[in-house]
Amino acid sequence: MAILQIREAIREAIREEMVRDERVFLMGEEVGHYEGAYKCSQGLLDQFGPKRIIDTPITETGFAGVGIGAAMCGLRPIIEFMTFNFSAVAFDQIINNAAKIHHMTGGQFSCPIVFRGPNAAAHMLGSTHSQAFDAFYAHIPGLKVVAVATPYDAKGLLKAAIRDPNPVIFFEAELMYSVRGEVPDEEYVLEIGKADIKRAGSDVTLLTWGQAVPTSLRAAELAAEPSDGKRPLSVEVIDMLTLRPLDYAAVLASVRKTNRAVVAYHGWPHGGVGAELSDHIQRHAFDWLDAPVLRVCYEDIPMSYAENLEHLTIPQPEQILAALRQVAYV
Amino acid sequence: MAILQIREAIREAIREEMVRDERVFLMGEEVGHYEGAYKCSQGLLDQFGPKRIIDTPITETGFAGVGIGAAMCGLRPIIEFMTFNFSAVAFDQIINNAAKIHHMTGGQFSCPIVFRGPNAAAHMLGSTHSQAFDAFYAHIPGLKVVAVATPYDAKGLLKAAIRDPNPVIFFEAELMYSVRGEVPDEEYVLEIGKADIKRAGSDVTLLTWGQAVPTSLRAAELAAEPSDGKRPLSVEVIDMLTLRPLDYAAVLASVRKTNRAVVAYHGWPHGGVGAELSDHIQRHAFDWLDAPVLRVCYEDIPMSYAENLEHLTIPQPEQILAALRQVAYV
Amino acid sequence: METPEQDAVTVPETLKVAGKDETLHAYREMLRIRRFEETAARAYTRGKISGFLHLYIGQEAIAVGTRMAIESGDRIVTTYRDHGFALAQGCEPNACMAEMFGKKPGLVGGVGGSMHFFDRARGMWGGYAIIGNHVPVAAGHAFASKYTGDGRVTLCVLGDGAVGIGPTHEGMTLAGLWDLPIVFIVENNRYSMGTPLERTLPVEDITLRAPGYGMACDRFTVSDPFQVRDRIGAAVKRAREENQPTLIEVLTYRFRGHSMSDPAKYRGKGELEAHRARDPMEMTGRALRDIHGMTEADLDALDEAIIAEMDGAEQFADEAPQPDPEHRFRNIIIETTEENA
Amino acid sequence: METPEQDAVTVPETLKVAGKDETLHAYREMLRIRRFEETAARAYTRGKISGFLHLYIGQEAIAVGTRMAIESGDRIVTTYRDHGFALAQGCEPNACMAEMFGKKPGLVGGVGGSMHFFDRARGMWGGYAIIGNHVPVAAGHAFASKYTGDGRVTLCVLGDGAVGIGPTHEGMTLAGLWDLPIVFIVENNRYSMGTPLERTLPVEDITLRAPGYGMACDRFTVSDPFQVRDRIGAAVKRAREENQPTLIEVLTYRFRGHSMSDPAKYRGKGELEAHRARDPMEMTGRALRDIHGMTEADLDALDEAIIAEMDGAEQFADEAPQPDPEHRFRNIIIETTEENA
Ligand SMILES: Cc1ncc(C[n+]2csc(CCOP(=O)(O)OP(=O)(O)O)c2C)c(N)n1
Ligand SMILES: Cc1ncc(C[n+]2csc(CCOP(=O)(O)OP(=O)(O)O)c2C)c(N)n1
Ligand SMILES: [Mg+2]
Ligand SMILES: [Mg+2]
Repeated sequence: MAILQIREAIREAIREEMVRDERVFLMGEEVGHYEGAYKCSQGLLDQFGPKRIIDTPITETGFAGVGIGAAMCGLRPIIEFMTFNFSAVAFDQIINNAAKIHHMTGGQFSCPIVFRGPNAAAHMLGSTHSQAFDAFYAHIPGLKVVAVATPYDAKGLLKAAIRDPNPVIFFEAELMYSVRGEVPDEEYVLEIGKADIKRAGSDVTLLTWGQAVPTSLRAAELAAEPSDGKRPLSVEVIDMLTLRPLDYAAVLASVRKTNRAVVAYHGWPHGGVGAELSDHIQRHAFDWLDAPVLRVCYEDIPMSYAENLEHLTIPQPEQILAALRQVAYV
Repeated sequence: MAILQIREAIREAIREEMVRDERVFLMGEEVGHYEGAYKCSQGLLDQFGPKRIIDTPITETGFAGVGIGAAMCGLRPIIEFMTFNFSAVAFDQIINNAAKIHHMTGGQFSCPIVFRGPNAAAHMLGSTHSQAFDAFYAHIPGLKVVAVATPYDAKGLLKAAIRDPNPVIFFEAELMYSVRGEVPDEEYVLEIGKADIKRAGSDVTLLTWGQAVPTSLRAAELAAEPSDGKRPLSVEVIDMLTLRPLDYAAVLASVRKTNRAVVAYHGWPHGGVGAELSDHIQRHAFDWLDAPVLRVCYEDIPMSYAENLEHLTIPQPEQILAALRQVAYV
Repeated sequence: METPEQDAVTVPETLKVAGKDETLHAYREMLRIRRFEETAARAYTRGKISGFLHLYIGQEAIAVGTRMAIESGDRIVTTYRDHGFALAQGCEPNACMAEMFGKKPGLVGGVGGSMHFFDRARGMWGGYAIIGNHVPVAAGHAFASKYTGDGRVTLCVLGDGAVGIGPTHEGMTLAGLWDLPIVFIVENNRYSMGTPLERTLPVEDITLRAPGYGMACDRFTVSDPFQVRDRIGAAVKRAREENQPTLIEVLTYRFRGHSMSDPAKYRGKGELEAHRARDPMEMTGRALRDIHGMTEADLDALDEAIIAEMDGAEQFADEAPQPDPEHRFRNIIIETTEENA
Repeated sequence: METPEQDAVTVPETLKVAGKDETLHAYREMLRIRRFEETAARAYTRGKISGFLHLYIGQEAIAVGTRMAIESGDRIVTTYRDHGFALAQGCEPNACMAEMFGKKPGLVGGVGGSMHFFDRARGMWGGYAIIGNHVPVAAGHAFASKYTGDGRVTLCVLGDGAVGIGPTHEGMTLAGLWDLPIVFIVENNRYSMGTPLERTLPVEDITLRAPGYGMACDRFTVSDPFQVRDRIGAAVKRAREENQPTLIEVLTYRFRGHSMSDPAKYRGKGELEAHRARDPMEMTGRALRDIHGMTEADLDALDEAIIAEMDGAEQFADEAPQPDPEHRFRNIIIETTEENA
């Protein structure tokens, strides 16, 4: 097992798939000569050349559309958004072309493409550069949506996304690119659509993804070994990993065991994946629930630049702990 | 009381506000000489001239941005999207400029603007022209989001939206422009943020908005006078009217009375306003609920053109009735 | 609105030099498009076709001339006003009509309707209904041709109303920057919906944009399908042989409203008549009579055969079954398998 | 990368003819921007400033020259690289520095940071960080001026990297179509992030796009603030007096990386030095010495005073309180009242 950073795991996934399949190429701003704004594509231009590692002008709609058009011809584009905040200017290409081409053409064309890049807040970038796009893309039929938080998941799921015959939105996180973790030396591919139990537990189910995964694991530790004398809680932390389609089976299996659930994530509260999960749980595990499902996410406000305000807006372990205890009546 | 069509109610709201306030203008594709794709602006060019009734080229990002820039200067733009499907190409202007200007400038600038037009499915327009944008815009802090289904609400809430100092997304419905209803002769303005009980009831709460309102009222009738001998149900139909901010107080008051809730609307199921409502109900009325909250909405698929497929994809009274009976265990 | 001078109403040179067979072929193709659409228009008024129906009548020479300028395998990417290119590319009228009727044997199974004609085998790559959003996609097809060296040329058709929107600009910017084998054909029919050019374009000449994209350009008023073939042919050659994109503005005119719901009250007086007087299809018919010695009777016989073909298409569509209910769940997400991965 | 010829390194004409007072004023303003940013850069490396920090060093003459070309009340709308225009417009260094420190007395209360400087009273209308999305907004300001007849001119500043994106195209299209009183200033500093022009623009000359927008244009390499004042002044006059927009490409160069995190390894050999050798600010300083008889000592004294001002700003920012926690809920939704309705 090698220890890799998430950025390295992503790079290896791209490299291996590009070696394996001539049809795969990487396109985006600064992915080539600059080697990626977050260095995810370091060395790839040298290895594969400018034909397959393509620097673009600042034209998200343009190069998203080019990727879609190339995918319709049978290529396997990986489109990097420097951050998903910039996908807002390409929204139409994703909702109206990528997500619909296969359906709209009666199955004559397909759109095997990956849109990837960092999502949600980083550190002190202000309101336009700190947004989570989960709610927008997970809402759209025709897409698959993935969010990763470990090098192992990043590599295995990105390889799956690149091989997937459908359009896949692949969320990374700017502040997590340096996170290290074990990655097998031999090749592996993970299955899109499967959640992963990151920590087993029996008292409360904690559903999470993306940047909130480490925060949730920290909260689970705090719950297990309280420093404040409160009753310890055994928390089952489930990393959803795929936001569309959601692994409802894994969710319900855990909740029917713990009878309690909290959803913790980076994103605004009104609707979105968090609401979808709690709605699904109350509908399909109604008789198992001993407490309402709670959510811990961003406050319902644009992100402020100031460090103290940003910190207060983003879910912290303490808030997740409080929610865990509330559903467990501790 | 005059009997107006919704398109006439909208026209009167615009006309009255333009007469009242020099700063108000209408801008969009075909709003002037063509008098609106759905004739909402009939006669307005003649009355107010090309300075205030402005035909634009097909540049949704351009004229949405122009509206935002004009609003920052103190004008009160009404921006018409021929349909909200076309707002996808202006998504960035709405999420990153309209919704954030006031916050991002520390309150130095505000953005009093209305984006209005038909939303969700019409009849056999295919997947790119039949989408509900509720979930996208209601998710975004900094916006207000309104959806109307009667001439009375359309006029009163559009006038409120035009006077509102914040950016307001105003959803109409293509198939409902000809719907007639009573509108007071004297001036009135309704309050954004208030739901309206369209039919009082005691057995089940039915939350709805937009095109699903008439469908829901029909379902409530069917539930009240069953033709199949099943037990009659007294359904309280609440038209949410504002999707952001939601009138949670009205929702909880009703649910705590009926102990049952169904949400019926035009839109995809994954997340969105429907999930937000059921999540909120289970969280704040957990001990009052006798059954899980159910949702009746679009199937989780792109809309097909074929009449039979479209009909099956859109919520019908029968499906809402079934949901009402399911939560009432009838 | 520019209305053509009367002396334009003589058979154009390009038609005079064309041979009889190709002239007859071109005339038949244009007439097929027109009769197909007239049939569709009637079906629409009878409620057999729904949604939006945008007719191509008056612009047929562009699709037919373009078809004569390209090779099979080349790609046509156009807008919702797509019947003309579909038929010119050889799509079956039965399948096209059935599509508009929302029936199972429709071109895309009845899920798309009039605005979304796709027929991959015949080089008909759509059929897009969000203004300008097919332009980057078409650039992507051309990118793929350069990437794979398949030698194909992509023809991206858009309206005069589409040149101001961002996606068009970005698609052309990338095509110019990356030297993609693509031809952009702006069908300037003087209106975007009810709005004449003067209210949508800062300058009348759309090809003034070409230098900013580092692209060659051409601009002409359609006289007949052979003129279109030759002018577009030059750009297709440039694309195929030099990987150079071209922006072509084709001045044309639609004889019907924007869509079936548009009475087109906005036209100038005598405008429609003036354009009808130089209808490229009529010109081609005249060449068959005046130059190639065909009789009215010959042309009537041809017309009747085509009308019969289109009536047949309507009957086929009318009698065809609707898609099965389960069909609405198909073609949304593809199951991953060993093969497609 | 084009690197300037050596003979450029003589005091430019426009500087020679400028008077001493205005030359001193311009020099001081440019130096204030540079020292402000050097102070900010140090604070960033010490972790006092966070997020993205894009320095304007090398481009100061554009902001200072533009300020001299406009009236108070005119509107500056620019990108995230906004310190130069903010200071040139007269924004307080204390408030600007505090903003970057994320402090309560910041220009926008600490919620925006370096990329979002807004100061309405001083004509600083932002401060936008999504490439190109301020262009339609700026066109909207100009639209409002025409609508209300307030006689104001809007100056929309964008980078060379922003000309390919759709919102820029749409904003310029509407400005050209509607004859809006606006001046588009493209600060062509040869790079968008790490990418040189050749890889982002189909053609080098950005003003080739102007004819397509029906706009006048101008293009020049910055030599000094007075040249900028005169060239932009002509466009401002055209906007104010004739409601005519202009597209101006200003060739400039940034001496620092794209942002603090960019080592700028991509520069050509000798490129930076060649540009430094004709630094418009240094040129202006030279004019003060060679033409207006100021001594090194005079300039050092001026520099020390400015450095002290900026150190003061840093200290002010450092000691300022953070925003109160509740502040994050403010300025999101305005309560409706009789007045604002
Ligand atoms: C982004 C977007 N905005 C608006 C529309 C509605 N719309 C459909 S066709 C059309 C007019 C297009 O005119 P033009 O490009 O000249 O093509 P033509 O119809 O003349 O062939 C409009 C406004 C749309 N489909 N997409
Ligand atoms: C839509 C969008 N895409 C990408 C970015 C990330 N980004 C910020 S600045 C920049 C480079 C801009 O270069 P240029 O326009 O030349 O301005 P300069 O930085 O040189 O002043 C990029 C790619 C963004 N902010 N917005
Ligand atoms: Mg047109
Ligand atoms: Mg630049």
